[in-house]
Amino acid sequence: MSDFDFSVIIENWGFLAQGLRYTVQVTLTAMLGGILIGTVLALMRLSSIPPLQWFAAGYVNIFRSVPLVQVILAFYLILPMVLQMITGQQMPIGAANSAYFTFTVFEAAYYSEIMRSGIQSVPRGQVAAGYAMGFTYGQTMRLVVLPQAFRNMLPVLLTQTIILFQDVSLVYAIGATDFFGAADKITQRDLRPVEMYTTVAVVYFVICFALSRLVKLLQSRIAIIR
Amino acid sequence: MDYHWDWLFFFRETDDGLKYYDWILSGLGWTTLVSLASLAVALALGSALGVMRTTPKRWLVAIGDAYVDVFRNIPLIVQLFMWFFVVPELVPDSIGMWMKQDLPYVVIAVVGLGLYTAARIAEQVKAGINSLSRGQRDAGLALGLTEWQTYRHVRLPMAYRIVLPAMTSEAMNIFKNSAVTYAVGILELYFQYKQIIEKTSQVLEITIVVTLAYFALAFLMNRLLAFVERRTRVPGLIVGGKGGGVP
Amino acid sequence: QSSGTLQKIKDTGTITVGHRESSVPFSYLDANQKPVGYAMDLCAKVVDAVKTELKMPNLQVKYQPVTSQNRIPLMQNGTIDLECGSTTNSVARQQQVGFSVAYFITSVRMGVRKDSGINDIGDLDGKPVVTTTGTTSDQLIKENEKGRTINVKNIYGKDHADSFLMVESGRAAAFVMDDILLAGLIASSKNPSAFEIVGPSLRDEPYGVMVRKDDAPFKAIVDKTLVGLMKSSEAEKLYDKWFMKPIPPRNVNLNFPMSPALKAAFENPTDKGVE
Amino acid sequence: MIEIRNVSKWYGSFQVLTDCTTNVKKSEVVVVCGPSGSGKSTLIKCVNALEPFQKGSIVVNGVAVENPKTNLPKLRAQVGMVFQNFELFPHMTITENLTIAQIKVLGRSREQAVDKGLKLLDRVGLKAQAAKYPGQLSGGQQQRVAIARALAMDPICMLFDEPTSALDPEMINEVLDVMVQLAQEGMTMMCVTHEMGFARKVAHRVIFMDRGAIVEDAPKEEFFGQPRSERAQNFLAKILHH
Amino acid sequence: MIEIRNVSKWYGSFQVLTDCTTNVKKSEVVVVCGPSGSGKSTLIKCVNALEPFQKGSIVVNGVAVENPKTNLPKLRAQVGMVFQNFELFPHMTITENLTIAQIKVLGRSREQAVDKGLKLLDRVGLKAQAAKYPGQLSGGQQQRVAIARALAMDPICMLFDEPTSALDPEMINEVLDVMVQLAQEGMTMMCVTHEMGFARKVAHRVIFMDRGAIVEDAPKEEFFGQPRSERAQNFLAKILHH
Ligand SMILES: Nc1ncnc2c1ncn2[C@@H]1O[C@H](COP(=O)(O)OP(=O)(O)OP(=O)(O)O)[C@@H](O)[C@H]1O
Ligand SMILES: Nc1ncnc2c1ncn2[C@@H]1O[C@H](COP(=O)(O)OP(=O)(O)OP(=O)(O)O)[C@@H](O)[C@H]1O
Ligand SMILES: [Mg+2]
Ligand SMILES: [Mg+2]
Repeated sequence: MSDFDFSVIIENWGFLAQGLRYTVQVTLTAMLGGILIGTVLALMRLSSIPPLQWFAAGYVNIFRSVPLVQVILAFYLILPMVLQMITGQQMPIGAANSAYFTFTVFEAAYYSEIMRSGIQSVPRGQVAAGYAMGFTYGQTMRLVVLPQAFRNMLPVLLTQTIILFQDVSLVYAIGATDFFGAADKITQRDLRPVEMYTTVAVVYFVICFALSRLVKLLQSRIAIIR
Repeated sequence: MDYHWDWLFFFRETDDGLKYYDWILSGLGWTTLVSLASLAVALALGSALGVMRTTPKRWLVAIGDAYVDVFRNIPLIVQLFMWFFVVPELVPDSIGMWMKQDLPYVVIAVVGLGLYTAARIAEQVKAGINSLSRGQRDAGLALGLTEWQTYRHVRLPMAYRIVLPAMTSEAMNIFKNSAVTYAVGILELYFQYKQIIEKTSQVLEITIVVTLAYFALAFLMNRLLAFVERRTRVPGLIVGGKGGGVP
Repeated sequence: QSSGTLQKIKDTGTITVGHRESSVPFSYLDANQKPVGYAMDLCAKVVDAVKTELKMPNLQVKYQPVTSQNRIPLMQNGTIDLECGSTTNSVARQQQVGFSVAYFITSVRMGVRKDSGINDIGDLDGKPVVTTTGTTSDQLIKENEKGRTINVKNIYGKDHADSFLMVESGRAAAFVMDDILLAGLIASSKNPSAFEIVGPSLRDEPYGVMVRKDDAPFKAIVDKTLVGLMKSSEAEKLYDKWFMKPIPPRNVNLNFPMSPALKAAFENPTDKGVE
Repeated sequence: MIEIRNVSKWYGSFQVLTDCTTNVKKSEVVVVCGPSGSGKSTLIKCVNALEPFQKGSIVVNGVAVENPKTNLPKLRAQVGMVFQNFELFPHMTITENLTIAQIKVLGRSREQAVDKGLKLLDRVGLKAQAAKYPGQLSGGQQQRVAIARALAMDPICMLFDEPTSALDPEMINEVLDVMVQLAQEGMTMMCVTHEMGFARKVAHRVIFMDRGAIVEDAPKEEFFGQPRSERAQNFLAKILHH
Repeated sequence: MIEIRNVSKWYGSFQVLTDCTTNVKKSEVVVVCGPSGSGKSTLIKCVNALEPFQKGSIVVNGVAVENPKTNLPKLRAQVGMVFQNFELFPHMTITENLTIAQIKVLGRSREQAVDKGLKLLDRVGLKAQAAKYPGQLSGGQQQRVAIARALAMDPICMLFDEPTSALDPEMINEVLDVMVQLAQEGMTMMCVTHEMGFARKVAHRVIFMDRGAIVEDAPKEEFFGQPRSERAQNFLAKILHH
C-alpha cells in the first residue's frame, strides 16, 4: 500500500471536477428550494389551522423517517410514471434532474424543522409588537419574525447544508454522477480504491471544513447584533 | 408499465434453504444490532467530547473541536472505508493482520458509525450545556460541588433534557446511516435488499418492504424517545419549543 | 403492448440505450466519459438495424447510465429501450424483462494471489472467501464440493473493487466471481502478475441484451442482428478487439481467449436463461 | 376614547378576565395595578385585540375591536403600545425600528418617516444613537426608543405594560420622565405599572385588579387615600413598605 | 471573616475590578450597591472563587481563596451564596435541591440531610412544597428555597447577589423578611442589593462601587446621611426618588 499511484486522480480530474460541479449544483438548489419550502411548511405547522398543521407534520415526519437512498430511488422510478399519468406520454426525466427535485423535497422536511425552532426562538413579544404597530400577519412574519428566525438559525441551516452536501453522494443509487459517484466509477474501472478514497476524503474535508468555519464566523457576527 | 408483481416471492425458498423473508428478518436483526451498538458508542463518546468542549481547559476544548471537525466533515462511507482498508495498513503489521483476520467486521462497522455519530452528539451535548445559564454551574460550585459533580448532577441532566428532541432525530438517523455499513460487509437490511434485487429482480416489492421496515425502526425509536421525554419532563418547567412562537 | 418499443422509437424519433459505467470491457466510460465496450459495439449494430427497419437514418440515439439496481425498473418504465452491459439472463429476471441471445458466457471461478497456493475449491477449507453482493459463493462451493466437506467463511465486498482489495490486502483468500470480471480486475491492478484465476467453473452464466418483456418484434430485430454478427465472424473480431488487445483508457490487455462455451454459443445462439 | 364593557376571557376553562368594565376618556391617564397574574397584561392587550376575548365589547375611538369586520391593523396603528421587554426589533437599527411601520403601514415616504423618527428620537434624548442596533443600547435607552417608535405612528392613545419593571433601578427614571411629559401634554394613556410615584404624579384614575376582575376603579386621590377593598389595601401596603 | 485586599481583575484588557479592599467581620452585614456594570457581582463572586482574579488576595476564614492549593469545594461549602435568578436545579424536587450538596459534599446521610432540609424549609415557611419542583413555585418562594439551600450547608457567612431584583414587587418582602431575620440572628452577610429599606434596617456598613472601584465604604448612618462622593449622592438620589 506504500506505492500510492495518484496518476489515476490526475488522469481523471476532469471527470471528478464535473462530478463536483454537479454535487455543488444539487446542494445549492436543494438548499435554496428546501429553505423556501421548509419555511412555508414551518409556518403551516405553527399556524392555528389544523389541516395545515397535519399536512406539515405528516410531511416532515414521513420524510425524516425514510432513508434518503430509498427516497431517491423511489422518486426516480415513480416520478416518470406520475408525469406519464398527467401528460399521457412517457417522460423519462433522467437521473440528474430527478435528483434536483428529490433533494429539494426531502431537505425541505429538515429545513422546516430548523425554521420552526428558529421561529419559536423569536420571543412571543416580538409578534405582539409587530401586530401592535399595525402590521398584518404577512408583514409581521416577513419583516419581524422570519429575518430574526433566519439569523438565529443560520449556523444550523449551514450545518444541515454540510450534511446535504455529503448526502448528495447517495445519488449513486440512481447512477447520476456526482463527485463521489465519479470517484466510485473510476475506482471500479481503474481499480485504485485507496488512492481514490483518500482523495475523496481530503476534498470533502476541505470543503466541509471551510463551510463549518464559515458557520463559526457567522455565529460571532450575529452575536454582535444581539 | 408492464411490471410483474409477485408479493409471494417473500415466501419462496432461496438457494441456501431459507426463505426470502428470513433474509429480511436477519437483515433487520443486524441493522438493529449495529444501530443500537453504534448509538451506545456515540452517546458515550459524544457526551464525553461535548463535556470536554465546555470545560475551561483550552486543550480539552481543542481536542474536542478537532475531533468534531474531522469526523463531521468526511462522509460516513469514506470513513468506513478508511477504517476497513486504510487503518490496518497504517498500524504495525501484527495488529494490522489481527484487524484483518480476527476482528469481526461488525466491530469495525460499530466503531465507524459510532465515531461518526459521536461528532454529532458532541455538538448537541455542547449546545445543551451551553444553553443552561452560567448561574447553574456557579450555583453548583457555590454549594461546594466539584466541577465534575456539577456536570454529573446539575448540568448534564438538564442538558440532555433540552437536547432530547435533537437527539431523537439523530437516533432515528442512525438506522438510516447503518445502511452504509453494508460497505464493510455487514449483512444488514440494505445488503439483503441489494442481494434480493440481484436474485429476484422484484425491485418494487422489496423496495416497498424495506422502506417500510426502515420507517418502522425509525418510528419505534421516535416513540421510545418520546416516552423517555415524557418520563423525564420536569413538572412546571417549559423546556424550549412548545408554547412559544406564532399565534 | 407487443409492438411497443418500435412504435415508441418511431413516435419519439429517439432510441435510448442503457449502459453501465464501469463494466469492463462490456460497457464502461472511456477517458472522455463516453460509453464504450464490447456490448456497446454490439448494440451499435442493433441500433443500425433499427434505423434500417424503421427507415429512419437520422434516428437520435440517447445514452442513459444504469446500475444493477435500477436497470430493470428503467426498462419497464420506458426510460431505456435497450440495455447493453453485463446482465445475466436468468429465469428469475425473465419474469420482468426479455433477453436477446447470449453474446457472452461467463464462468464463476476463483481469483487468488499466486503465492497463496490455492488451486482448487478443496484448498479453501477454513479460509475467508469474498464475493460481491448478489452472488452466493458458499452455495456454489457447496454445489461443487463433490463429496468433500468444505467450510468457508463468507465475506462480502460492496462492489468488485472492494472485493478485489480484500484479496489484495489479505483479508480474503479468494474472490469467487465471474471469470471475465476477475480478469479485468487483475489486469487493472497494480501488479497483475501477482494474481491468477484458478479452479473449475462453478457455474456458467449467459449475458444478454435486455429488452422489454413480450416485445417479440423488437427482440426479433435484436436477435437477428446479433446472430448475424456471430455467423459472419464479425462478433469474433469485436471479441478480439475488446478481450485480446489493449483497451482504453489505460491500454490494459485482458488477454482473455474465447472460452469453448462461448464458441458453442456463437455456433448455436440461444436466449435460454440460467436457473 | 376607550370603552371596556363587560369583557370576559377564558383560556380553555380558566377564566382570566371576569366582567371587566371601565372607560378611559380623551386625555385621561389611567394606571392599572394589581398582583401578578391578576390579568392586567391580558386586559390591556385586549384593547388593541392582541388577545381575543369571548364576551363583552371594547370600543376604541368608536370602533368595536371584537367586530370581525374591523380592520385590526388600521386600528392597532392608531393605538401605541409599549411592552415590558421593549420588544424593539433587534435586527434593525434604531432608525429602521422607528420608520418601518410608518412606511409599511401608514405609507409614508422614507424621508418623511426618517424625519419624524429623528424628531421623536431627539425628544427622548437619543438622537445620537440613531444608527445603532437595539442590542447596543442600555435598557432605559431601549425603552425610550420603544416609546418613540409608538409615537411615530401618531397614535390617539398609548398603552403601557409595566414599562419599567425590566429596568435597572437607575434607569427607571429616564423612562418615567418621558412618560410624565407625555401625560402632561395630554396624551390618553392606559398604563400597567407598580410605580406608585408615577401614579401619584400624573394618573387621573387608578384601577386595581385581582383574579381577573376590576376590584377598584377610583380617582387617584381616593385610591391612595383610602382604598375600599381589603385586597387593595394589603397590596398597597406591600408594595409601598420597602 | 472576609478580607478583600487590593483585588484587581481583568477580562482581557478590560479592567472589571480596580484595587478593591474591604473587610467583613463576623456577624457583620455589609450591603454593596452601585450602578449596573460597576462590578458588584464580580466582586462578590471573587469571594468564593467563582471568578478568578489576577491581583490581590481574598482571605475567607483564614484561607486565601486565590491560593492554588486551597480546597475550593470545601471553602465554597462554607460560604452560602444566593443568586439573582435563584438558580435552583430545575430537574430536582425542592427536597433534592436542599439535600444534594449535603450528601455529596458534606457526606451526610440521606436521613440527616432530609431532616435538616425540611427544618430549614419550615423556617422559610415552605414545608408544604417539599415535593414540588422549582418550576411549580413562585419567584419569591423559589428565592426562599435558594436561601434555605445555602443555609443547609451550615455556612459561616452568606453572599447575596441582588436576591430580590428578579421578583414581582409583591414577593420582594417575603424574601427580605427572611434575610432580615438571618441578619438579626447574627449571620455574617455580604449583600448586593438596591433595597435601601433593607440596608437601613439591618446593614452595618454600605459599600458603593463605581466602574470597578470601591468609591465609598462607610457605616450605614454615614452613608445615608451624607455620602462623600458626588457619584454616590447622584445614585442615591436616583434610586430613592421614585
Ligand atoms: N397563553 C396562556 N394560556 C393559559 N393561561 C395564560 C396564558 N397567558 C396568561 N395566562 C394566565 O392568565 C392570567 C393573567 O395573566 P396576565 O399576564 O394578564 O397577568 P398580569 O396581571 O399581567 O401579571 P404580571 O404582573 O405577572 O405581568 C395568569 O394567571 C396567567 O397564568
Ligand atoms: N465574561 C465577561 N467577559 C467580559 N466582560 C465581562 C464578563 N462578565 C462581566 N463583564 C463586564 O464586567 C463588568 C462588571 O460586571 P458585573 O456583572 O460584576 O456588574 P454588576 O455591578 O453586578 O452589574 P449588574 O447590576 O448589572 O448586575 C461589566 O461591565 C460587564 O460588562
Ligand atoms: Mg403582565
Ligand atoms: Mg450583577
